Amino acid sequence: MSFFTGGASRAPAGGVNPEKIDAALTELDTITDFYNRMVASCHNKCIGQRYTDGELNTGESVCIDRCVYKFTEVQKKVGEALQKRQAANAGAMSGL
Amino acid sequence: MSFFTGGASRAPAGGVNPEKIDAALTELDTITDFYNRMVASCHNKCIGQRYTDGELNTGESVCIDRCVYKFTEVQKKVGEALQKRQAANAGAMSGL
Amino acid sequence: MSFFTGGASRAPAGGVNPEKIDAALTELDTITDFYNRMVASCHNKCIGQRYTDGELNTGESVCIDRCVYKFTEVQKKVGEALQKRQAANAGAMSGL
Amino acid sequence: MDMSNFSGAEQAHMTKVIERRQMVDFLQTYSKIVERCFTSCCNDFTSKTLSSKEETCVMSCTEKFMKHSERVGARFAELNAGAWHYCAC
Amino acid sequence: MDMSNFSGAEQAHMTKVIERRQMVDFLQTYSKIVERCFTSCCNDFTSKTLSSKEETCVMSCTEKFMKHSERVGARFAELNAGAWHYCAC
Amino acid sequence: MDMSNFSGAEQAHMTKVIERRQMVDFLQTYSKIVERCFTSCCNDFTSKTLSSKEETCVMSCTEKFMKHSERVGARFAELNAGAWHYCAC
Repeated sequence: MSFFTGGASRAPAGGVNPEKIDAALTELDTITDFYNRMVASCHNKCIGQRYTDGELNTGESVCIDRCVYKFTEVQKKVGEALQKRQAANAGAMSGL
Repeated sequence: MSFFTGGASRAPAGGVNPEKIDAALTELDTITDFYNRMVASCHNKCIGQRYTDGELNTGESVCIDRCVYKFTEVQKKVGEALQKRQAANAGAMSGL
Repeated sequence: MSFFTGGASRAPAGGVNPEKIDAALTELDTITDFYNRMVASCHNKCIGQRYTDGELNTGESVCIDRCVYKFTEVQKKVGEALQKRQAANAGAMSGL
Repeated sequence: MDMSNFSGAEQAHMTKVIERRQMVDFLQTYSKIVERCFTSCCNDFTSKTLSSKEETCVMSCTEKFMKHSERVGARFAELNAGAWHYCAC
Repeated sequence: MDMSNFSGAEQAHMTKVIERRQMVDFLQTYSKIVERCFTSCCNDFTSKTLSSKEETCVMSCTEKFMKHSERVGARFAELNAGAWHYCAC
Repeated sequence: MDMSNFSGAEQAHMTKVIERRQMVDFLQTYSKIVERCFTSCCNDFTSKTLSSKEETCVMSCTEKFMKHSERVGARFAELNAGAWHYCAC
């Protein structure tokens, strides 16, 4: 992810600020990762394993809507908890 | 993945076309991803969880051969279905 | 991973040897990957699915310590086995 | 993602990068569908060809997965604005 | 990781790269916790809001995950020196 | 992968990139085997050392995984040519 920054900061081209690009890509990748986990988690919760036809039935559709909302709630709660933790012991986050 | 393209397209070196390299790497990564999922899926289907010796027995070997074939069939069917879908609603593919 | 090398080897900057950086990053990524799998595996083995409070109890703590040790033992054994294999049929490693 | 303070060159660069990311994402989705639908639908390895039952299952599974992920995407987009409390970006 | 033979420029570069990697790792950890705790704690989709029971579960799960991974990290760091028999680095 | 229209410089570049990718793939395979065989073989945490039964299991599991993935690779290579109906490459 930072390869780009590494390379580009030594050779900036035509008004492209590599730090900004890099931050935007981190944001993009983070959102994509969350979205992918949400798709997988809600599939596991809402979609049956028997595939007799390709339509979402009403129960599945309603479940998906609630699942997305609930997953997002969990995301907020976990984010708040991590922020509190990080404030408490700033700097001791990474396991490595 | 496109970092390389990004960087190199501003500084092409010695007859290396970054678009071609990038496309080749995407292909390589795609095949590797499929291969890895095939290894994991066929392991789950064919290899018992009791490890008494390191040899594949006949049942496991036959199962692996059929599994690879079937996995590839599924890949083709899914590919065709996605192509039909994409033709039907071109452009509305990505969830983001 | 090698994008960096690719780019930087054509434009080395201020005494940075891209091969060394690349090797160090591979090592970093490998250790991170092992650590992440260890965290997940030991969580599955040691932490119950009922979350009534946020503390590790004594049983869980002891289990984690042993789990990390045992996981590392497995890592060594697997490493030795792969080395023997690779020595036996050098070059025929990769499935692709 | 807020790109309002991006220069023209930066926006052009991001557009290119995002396009490629979307292609890679799409290929990974393809690959995940294959794995998931194979795992759910194929349990008979007495034959190497797909039975018609397995094939029907794979087709339904694929269609359903796409409809599912589109629905998740639509809901997610509605909620997304306020959701990123911990994004370091 | 042995960086003793790194030049000043190389060490500076690595420090920058490692810092960014750590941020990405952190974001992935965040994302994994959400997935794991959601999966363990949320099984009722008759409502879209988190019940107080689910919320308590998510908070405990998060706290426990962090304590778990810190403990694994501490043990791992103690053992790490001799562990990399097959590292190609 | 068709590299027939690649220049010498492009082929040289790809060879280098592929070599590194193979090393990274190999390290990931190593890591996956550890996770899988640990999960299958180690269930007793009353002791921190591997029992001889666990060790035998890990050795068999590793050997079997490698033979399995080589067999998958061989079959896959036979089928591969016609298989990529949806590859954007």
